[in-house]
Amino acid sequence: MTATQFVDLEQLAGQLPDGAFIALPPDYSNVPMALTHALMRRPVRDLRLLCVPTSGIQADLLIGAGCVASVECAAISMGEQGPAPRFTAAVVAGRLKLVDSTCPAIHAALQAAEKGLPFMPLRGILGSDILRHRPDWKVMDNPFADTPDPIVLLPAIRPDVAVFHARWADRQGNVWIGRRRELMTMAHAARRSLVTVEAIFDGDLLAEDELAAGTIPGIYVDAVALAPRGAWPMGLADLYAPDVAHLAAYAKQARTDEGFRAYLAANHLEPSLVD
Amino acid sequence: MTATQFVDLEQLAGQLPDGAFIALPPDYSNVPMALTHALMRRPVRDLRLLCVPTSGIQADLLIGAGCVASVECAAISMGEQGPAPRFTAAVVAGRLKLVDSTCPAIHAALQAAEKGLPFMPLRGILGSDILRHRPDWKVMDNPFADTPDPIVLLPAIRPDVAVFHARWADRQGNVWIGRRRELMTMAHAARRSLVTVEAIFDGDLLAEDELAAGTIPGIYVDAVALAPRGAWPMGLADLYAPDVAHLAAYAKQARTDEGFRAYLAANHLEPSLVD
Amino acid sequence: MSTETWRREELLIAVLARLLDGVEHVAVGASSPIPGAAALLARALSKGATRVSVLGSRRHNPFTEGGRELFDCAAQGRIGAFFLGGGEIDGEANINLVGMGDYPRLDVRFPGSFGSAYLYMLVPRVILFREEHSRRVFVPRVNFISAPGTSEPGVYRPGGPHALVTGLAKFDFDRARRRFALASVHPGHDAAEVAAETGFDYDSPAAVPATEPPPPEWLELLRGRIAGELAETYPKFASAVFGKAAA
Amino acid sequence: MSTETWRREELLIAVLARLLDGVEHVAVGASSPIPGAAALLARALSKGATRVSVLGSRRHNPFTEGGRELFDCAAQGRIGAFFLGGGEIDGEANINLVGMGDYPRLDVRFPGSFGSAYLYMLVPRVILFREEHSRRVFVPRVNFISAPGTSEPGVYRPGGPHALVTGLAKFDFDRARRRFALASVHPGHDAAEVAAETGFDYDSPAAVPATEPPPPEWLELLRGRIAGELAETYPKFASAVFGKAAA
Repeated sequence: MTATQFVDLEQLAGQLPDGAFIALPPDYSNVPMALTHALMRRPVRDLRLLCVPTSGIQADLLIGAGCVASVECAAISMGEQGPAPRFTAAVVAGRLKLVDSTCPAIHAALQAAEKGLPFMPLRGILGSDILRHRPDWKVMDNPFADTPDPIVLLPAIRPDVAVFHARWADRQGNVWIGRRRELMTMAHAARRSLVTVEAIFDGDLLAEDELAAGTIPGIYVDAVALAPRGAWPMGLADLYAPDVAHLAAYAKQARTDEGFRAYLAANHLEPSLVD
Repeated sequence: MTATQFVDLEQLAGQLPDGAFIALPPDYSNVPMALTHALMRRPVRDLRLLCVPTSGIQADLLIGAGCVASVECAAISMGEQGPAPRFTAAVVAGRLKLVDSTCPAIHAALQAAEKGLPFMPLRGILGSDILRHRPDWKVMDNPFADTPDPIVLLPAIRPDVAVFHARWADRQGNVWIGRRRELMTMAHAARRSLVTVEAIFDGDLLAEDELAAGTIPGIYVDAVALAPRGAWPMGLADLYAPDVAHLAAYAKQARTDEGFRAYLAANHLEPSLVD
Repeated sequence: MSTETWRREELLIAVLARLLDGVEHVAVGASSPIPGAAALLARALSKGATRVSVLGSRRHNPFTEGGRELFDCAAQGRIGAFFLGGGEIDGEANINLVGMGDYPRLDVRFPGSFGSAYLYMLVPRVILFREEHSRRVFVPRVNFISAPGTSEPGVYRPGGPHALVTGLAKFDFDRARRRFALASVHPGHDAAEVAAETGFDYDSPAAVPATEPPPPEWLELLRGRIAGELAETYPKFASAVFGKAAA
Repeated sequence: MSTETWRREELLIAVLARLLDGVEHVAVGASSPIPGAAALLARALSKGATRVSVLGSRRHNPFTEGGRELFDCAAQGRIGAFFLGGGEIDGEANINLVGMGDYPRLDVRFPGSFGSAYLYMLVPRVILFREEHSRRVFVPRVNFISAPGTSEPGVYRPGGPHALVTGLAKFDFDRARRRFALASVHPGHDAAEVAAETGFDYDSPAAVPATEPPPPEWLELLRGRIAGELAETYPKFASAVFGKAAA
């Protein structure tokens, strides 16, 4: 709740403790790739990932680089480029503690945290093996129904940190995310939010409704770092498209451990020797 | 879900059936006063009002004009102008079926409807006489706690119709509301939404993130009517301020039934003889 | 390519588009180019009465409340149809998007369940689509139920499976009997081939009709307007099938 | 007006501002000009360490998630202090914003409970503020509990009443003992007058100190910068007390 800090990318990566429970945005929503790269170079360790509700190359890189202790997600995939290779390999090798969920359950559990609630009900899911393997989820009868009406209750998920990229932050720490509201929920639900931005906005993002409508207030933003093209090779909303050729090459190359190591080296993503 | 209709103000008022359960925005949020005036002239009857979560002159006028069967609200007040005179008089005279609530309960119950849930839990409220007089609310022990932890469960509120004013609609029925997100929740939760706008936006409000971030998609908007300065005497966001002198005069004049009748006559708000 | 001949993808798009007839709002997931094209075709044929939301698209995705809006919208009853696939699908229409093996120790891992466990139960007309038609996919019993095909009485379930479309055939699903019935076999294939490649039991009429090919005017629409609309979200697919680059 | 003398409103603003010392984020409801001014003064004195959200303000309200955000924000633990009033307040700090009489048949109707039933229980430091100090307001037992002053053990309640400020005096509240204690009496009044006008029992020290008046530098801030900030949200109040029109 203290004033938003403005730091550089490495300092921002340094604010994320090893072992943190960290919320990641989905591939269509402001993926903080430059920050991810900085975390890999650091390297961060034992992250517990929450994909909101899915992830792609961001989670795959962190898993492949050995930065991840566990993952909760509805899916990890590279979309049209195919499976996420390091995720798939880690699961099959039994190297990754994985908690399978489903998209609306992750959204709803974050909304529970946003509202300071211990739990949130959710329709659907009954009869799914996801539920069978989630001892932390409960089923109860809807107390407002006259006949038995089972409904799932999800405990709130409160991440330690939400990370995402955005087009602008202003000097008060307000961050403009446009229509990507899942980032708003993440920032509300998480204890802290670390954000990279394309540029500093010279003015007050909350001053007029046009921009305020898509702005996360600074009260939820702990630290901001500049990272131009900070979503690359993912895209950023109206600003730039995903680098499909790069993503396709990664999806292919990272199928083997050697290929993945070569990708890290070629992209300067190996742990730095100086820290 | 069929395409949004574009109609005139009287036709829009005509689409609201007598007896409808209707959600009204709070005084700080795009109050559809021109539509309210049209409803009074019609006149509409037996409305069941849901204030989201409070109301001012809009509810007071409808109550005074005899258009209202019941009200659920967290408060009805004219703010700095003092009590809402016709509301206060109707309650003391025992003429109004009133269901007292509290702001976050109305927001949460609408979110339950938005999510298609039968209920939503909410913290607080325990020990309040509001709860004691709400047989429709339940208290249960949080099933995720190890020790007894009572929590209130609110049944979803699904209004028949949400009504509000906005700056723009485009020709696809998308409606721009800026940062007034309670209108978004109302539109999602209600079966239908009837909207007045200052102007038609010549373009696609969803095309770019700047405006899309504050836009309710046309899938939730059933009908739109033009009503320039349609929030008067309330204000509209960045566009125009409330007419404080008018509101103060109303708050004073409407303390008596005669004063209220005179206000209706002076403002052409009496039921029309032709329909 | 003349409108007398059609590609396999165009046939599948036409089959799926027919299943959307009368739906007011259809949503399509990311990475689903054939369903996406079918939805856009259905919209064009409906003269705009059908609304289409393509997730992951900037131009055809109307949502402004973040990732949860699709799910909330479905629960509100505002989404009439949705497509789901599956790494495995069984004869009771259970689908598996998680993997093969003894969960959690899997031999093969799929991406994950996405929103299937929810949307399959809430969207009235869920169309199962999987191009690969093999005993590897269509199994007697899925290894992991991401989303169940049917539910016990008393379970809130306004939605569920409506049909299954594959590279070989189209099946209808009977929710009460919990069984698929072969509805048509695509041109160039026959019922015996379908039986040989399907690992679960299903009903089959004595004479199985051939799947109706796409009429010339549909092909014209597909290759023109729809291909252009599709290129924004599925550039790889649009360029491979229709030779269109994103606008 | 010199800074040697001060208006009654300025004294009250100063008393409330002192109660906000060290709070990181204070939220103020609409129609609360004196608490609003106190929050803005506390922010100015904190050199920006205190954040202020004034509901109903366009310039000082940071919320972008609609009416519910205040309540969600409080539940997240991000609001340190809030002000509440009451048509009636009793000795256990129960507040009544609904009316007088036998609910639902009321003789006097107040506007309603607003968010009190929630915020009183979730915001750590709730400051009760009511200018009118009379036995009509400060009653042995409220007619209707909009929000309870205290809760049973086991009830989730990170928040609650911290102090009560009136036109005559300041009280502290002891949550364990469920009782107010008179902390100071405003200049020009005395403890006997407070006792005569208060309908509930409270603790009182043998010698009751006088409320500290606002220091000259606070008055300067109030009459300059704060009055200007206030005029946007409370034009009537700002012009009556400070003679400022909205910018």
